[in-house]
Amino acid sequence: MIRTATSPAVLGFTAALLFFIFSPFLLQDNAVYYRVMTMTFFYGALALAWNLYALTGNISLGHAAFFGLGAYGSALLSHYWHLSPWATVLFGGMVGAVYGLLWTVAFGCLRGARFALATLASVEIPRVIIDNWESFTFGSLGVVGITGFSAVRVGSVSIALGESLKAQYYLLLCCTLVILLIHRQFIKSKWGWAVRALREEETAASMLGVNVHFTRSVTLLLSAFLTGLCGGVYAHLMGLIEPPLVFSLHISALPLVLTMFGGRYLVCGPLLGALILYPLDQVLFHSLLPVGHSILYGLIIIVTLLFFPHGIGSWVQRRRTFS
Amino acid sequence: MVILQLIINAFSLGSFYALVALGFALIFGVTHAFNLAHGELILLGGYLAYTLAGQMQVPFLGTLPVTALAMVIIAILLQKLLRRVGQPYELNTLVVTFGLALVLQNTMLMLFSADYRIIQSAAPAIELPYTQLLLTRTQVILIGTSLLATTALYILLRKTFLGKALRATIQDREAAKLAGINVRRMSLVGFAIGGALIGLAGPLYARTTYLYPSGGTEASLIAIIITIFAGVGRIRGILLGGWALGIAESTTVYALGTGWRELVSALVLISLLLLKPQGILSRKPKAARLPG
Amino acid sequence: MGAKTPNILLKLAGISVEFQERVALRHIDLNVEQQEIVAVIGPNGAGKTTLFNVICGQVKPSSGTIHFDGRDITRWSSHRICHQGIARTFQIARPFPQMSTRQNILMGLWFGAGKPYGSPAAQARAEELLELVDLSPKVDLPAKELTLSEQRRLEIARALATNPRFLLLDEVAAGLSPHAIKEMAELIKTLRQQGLTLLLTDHFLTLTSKVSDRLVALDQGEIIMEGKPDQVLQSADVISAYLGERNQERS
Amino acid sequence: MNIFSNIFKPIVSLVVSLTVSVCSAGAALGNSSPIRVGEIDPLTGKLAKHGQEIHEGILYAIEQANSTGGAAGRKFELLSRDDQSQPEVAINQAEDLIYREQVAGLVGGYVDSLVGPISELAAKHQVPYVASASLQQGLTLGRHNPYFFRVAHLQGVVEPLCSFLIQELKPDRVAVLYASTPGSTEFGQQVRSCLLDAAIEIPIFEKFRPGSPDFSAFLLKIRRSRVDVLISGGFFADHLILVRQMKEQKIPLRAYIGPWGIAYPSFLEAMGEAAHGLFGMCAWNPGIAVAGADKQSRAFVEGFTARFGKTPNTTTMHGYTSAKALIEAIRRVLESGKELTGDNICRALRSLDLLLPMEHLQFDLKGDPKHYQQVVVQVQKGEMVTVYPADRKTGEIAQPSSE
Repeated sequence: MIRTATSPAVLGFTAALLFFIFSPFLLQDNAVYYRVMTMTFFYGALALAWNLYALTGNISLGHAAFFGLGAYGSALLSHYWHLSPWATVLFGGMVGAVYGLLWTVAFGCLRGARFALATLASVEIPRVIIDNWESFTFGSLGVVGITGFSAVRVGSVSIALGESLKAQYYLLLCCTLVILLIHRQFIKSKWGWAVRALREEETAASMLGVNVHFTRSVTLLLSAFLTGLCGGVYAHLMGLIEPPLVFSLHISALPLVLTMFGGRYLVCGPLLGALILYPLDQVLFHSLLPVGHSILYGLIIIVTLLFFPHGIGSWVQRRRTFS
Repeated sequence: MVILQLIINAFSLGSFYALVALGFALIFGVTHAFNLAHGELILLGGYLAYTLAGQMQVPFLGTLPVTALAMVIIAILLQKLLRRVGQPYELNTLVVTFGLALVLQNTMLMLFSADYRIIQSAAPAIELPYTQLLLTRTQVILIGTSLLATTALYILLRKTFLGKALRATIQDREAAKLAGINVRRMSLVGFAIGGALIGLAGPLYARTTYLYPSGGTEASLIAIIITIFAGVGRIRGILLGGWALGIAESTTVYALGTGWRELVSALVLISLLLLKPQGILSRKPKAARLPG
Repeated sequence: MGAKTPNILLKLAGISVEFQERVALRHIDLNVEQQEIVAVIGPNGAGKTTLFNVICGQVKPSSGTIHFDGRDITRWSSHRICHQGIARTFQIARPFPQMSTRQNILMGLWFGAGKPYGSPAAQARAEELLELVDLSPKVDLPAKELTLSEQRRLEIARALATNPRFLLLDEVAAGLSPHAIKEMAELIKTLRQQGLTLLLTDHFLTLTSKVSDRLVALDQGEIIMEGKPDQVLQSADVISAYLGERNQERS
Repeated sequence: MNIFSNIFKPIVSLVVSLTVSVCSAGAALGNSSPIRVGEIDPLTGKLAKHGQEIHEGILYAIEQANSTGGAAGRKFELLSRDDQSQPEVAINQAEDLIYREQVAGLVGGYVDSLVGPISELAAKHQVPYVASASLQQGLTLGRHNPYFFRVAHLQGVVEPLCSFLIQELKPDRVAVLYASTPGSTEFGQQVRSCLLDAAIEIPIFEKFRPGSPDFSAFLLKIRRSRVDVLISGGFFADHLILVRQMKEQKIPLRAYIGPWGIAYPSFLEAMGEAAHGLFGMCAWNPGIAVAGADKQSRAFVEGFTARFGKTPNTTTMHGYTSAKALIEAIRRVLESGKELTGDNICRALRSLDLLLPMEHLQFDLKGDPKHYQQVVVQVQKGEMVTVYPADRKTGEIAQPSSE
């Protein structure tokens, strides 16, 4: 909307972006860097998608349902009909959105802890069905050998997304940027203000002309679609999925933790949380303390939340919440 | 006969669920602290009881007061920590205790190793006269303790002055503040009683299932589910909720198969949340929430 | 509902509201004319707020119809009702706590009146409204840091921002000093002069008797008396409803 | 490029390379530098128990190799990593071990779904990977992966179990309960097909999620359908509950068979009396070793107990065996004066012929072990007695005392 002078946040963002775009040229083939950062972007994207709905004030503990359905939708479509991963990932997103539609119908009137719990429970429904429908979903054996992303031709250059770690790095960077852009537009737009109004005082918002039900529903659908998309990307990136992997509590809880850590009202908050926590954990904590790495992870979360209840981003960006 | 046996088993399972949930429910009700480290605290109590029973030969029931006392102290320390957490309280305590759960899990992994521990009960099951129904001692202890704990808590909340103040805090913090109740002290009391209940659940947890350092997540999940299931602040609802879940799970396993257990409990939970959003014991529809 | 009488803006016919066990409103008929100030009075629990909630679409009536400006709005949702030109305040003020005073008003302008957040028109109108309710010095304070009476005034300004024709003020006088009540009365009269129709509730009758054209006395969900303020306030039924034993049991 | 390097090099090193210098003392490949061996196991979380057991087995093998002088004068160095039972973490850590720590080979792995991705990574970087406890057939069935080896496979469990059932127990009605993990599911399916071939009825064939706190309803169903043998493909912790509830409820069964989790000294200790009569399976245990390796087995038990203060078990032995294979192959490469490359190690692994307490270790072309065969044991008065196959028998089947 109204752009004031270039703020430190914009500068920081630009610097980080430039760094992530150009760092591969310096690192050549540092496989660890690509792997870890690809997954960092991935969890950043997941956290951003999750936060879209969390901005309405309703905290979901069940996004693993969208993720898992997206992953299974995408993997099975690719397995049975051999479609291009690009198409199947989109389909995965849509499967997620369909389940999101069910949520809006069933959980539309739930708020707060009840909503969180209902969503938590609703993960079990697709999980148990997929686990038991062995003839179609392969049940507990999981889907293995999912085709990777096909090569993309840009002009005369062919980019092997399936094999090249660098290509996957850029692919996930782009995905995350797109979701970040959606997240930003979402927060800054009229829609975002409507979401903020109904988060702060739902009845008053409705009396000021905000269509509460519609706003909530569409936001959830968008969040579910993007989460399903992430699930699809995960399936093709990993090449295998199993019900306990993609419907895990971990998938539901990690975006929450990353978002709360980064700052949940900030445009970059969820991504910031992922950018700090994930590489730190994977590269530093794991190698320092193979058995106790989670202690460090846990301590960082506790200390940060005690001193920055609005996330670490609130320190970087000092209450520059919205405008 | 099989059906009766099924019901007995379901009640004992439900009592187990209720016991696991009680401490969480009280702390959540009084202070709105969403304690994700609940399961880890139960495990800690369990490990303490295991050590007492194993190395000092303390009889099982004798471990209960010790663990309860220890957990009261730990819960009070937890309250001191969570007091520093900023707004929004529920959400921030959730994330902080998530971190705490990780710390506790891995500390227990280092202290007690990753081995599974179980407090054995050697005594055979009691056969009820004139029937072929079996009742194991663990079942008796489970059902008895959960009934006792629930009743004690119920009487405490309903009949004593402290309980009334606690209940007022559960129902409406702001109003309680205005009525001159020291909400901060109530939160300390809530944590202390909650801690005692956690200490009670720990040894029973070790006896009913098994202890292992990362097993706390399941216990926390059970506690959260039963608490919301029952409706916040409804002590009798917790026992009912536990039983309902126990019966739903047992009948599912019996009728459909073990693989469908989680699905049916999820469906029961969701439909209850939709039909009775204020908890299993509620009668008022949710429209009554509006100021009238 | 017959031909539309040109003067009647809001028409409630046979409105009943039941919450599973108790009847909150019983067969309410009420007409409010253009530019009229009507006050609904009654003891706690008489159904005043429920009446507001029904008009604003937050509670669905179990029977009866509501017409606004000739349109049936009975089962409409709140935001559509807002766009028809009805705005309200709440018994306990409900500002957006984290937003600044100005942002609160801008929300009303944006979603209710379609004036975008950053537009000069919205900014100008916001200044005007802030001036009107005397909150200009506090524009940039988060709403949660305002005093209760300031929050009430903010709510009125926010409601006015949606550009309503019909304004419902719930418990306008609660918690106001005698001086502030006087100012509120002035404000209400000014609003009427600008063409608004107002429906008020007032538990303590301090304000309503001064400004309203008509009083509607409500008790246990029913209209027990309706008419000029003096008449209604002298009615034995109304006095007993206020002082009655039943009322004392409640507290 | 120069400008970029000047600006970004410090930042890059801050984010990435800094951690390199913290954790690894630079992977120099001099002749006296230690040989790095990487290990990926679930060291925390739900599978921590078995992950740590494997880890101890591997650690013991490494220490043992070092105490006997290492390989061609060079010591071994073990780098352990936790996979948190998640494939992306396993991949990150394996990549880190291969790329940053420059390990000569990888061992470990407890979950099939994690062994798969690591083996692909190993092929990509041409680093040998000897998996410790991988079972599924699919892993070695499809694409040929010359860098992947494993010391166990599912046939080594299913075949002896089926012939034991059909030849020895001869049950009428069997109930099969399996966990909703890929390994256990495949096990369940194979057991079912071999029982059906032998015309044995399977009235109950069910899946459950590991970690269930209650099996009483399932046990009532067992009683109702009058099965005489229950095969329970759950794990250690599941048996703890299932067996106790079965004893408490006095379920009449001729045999309770748990291929995983029963034949553990710690299980016998935890269950005490209640374990009497249960059947389990193992590839090795103190006192149960392949022919000709008894002495070696005893030495292992003594050494391990002295080092870790606890008794080793079959999982430990899987870890030990896998590490032993890798160590031996590396030693052969170095002693023959060849360069320590992945290809050379793999060639040595393929020609390996080792007699170890758990198995006579030889790999086939797919990297599967040629002679991996588990035995059926029965718990009798707190001891594990081998009851099948006949050539390794140490005792007769005892009828369960209860009922």
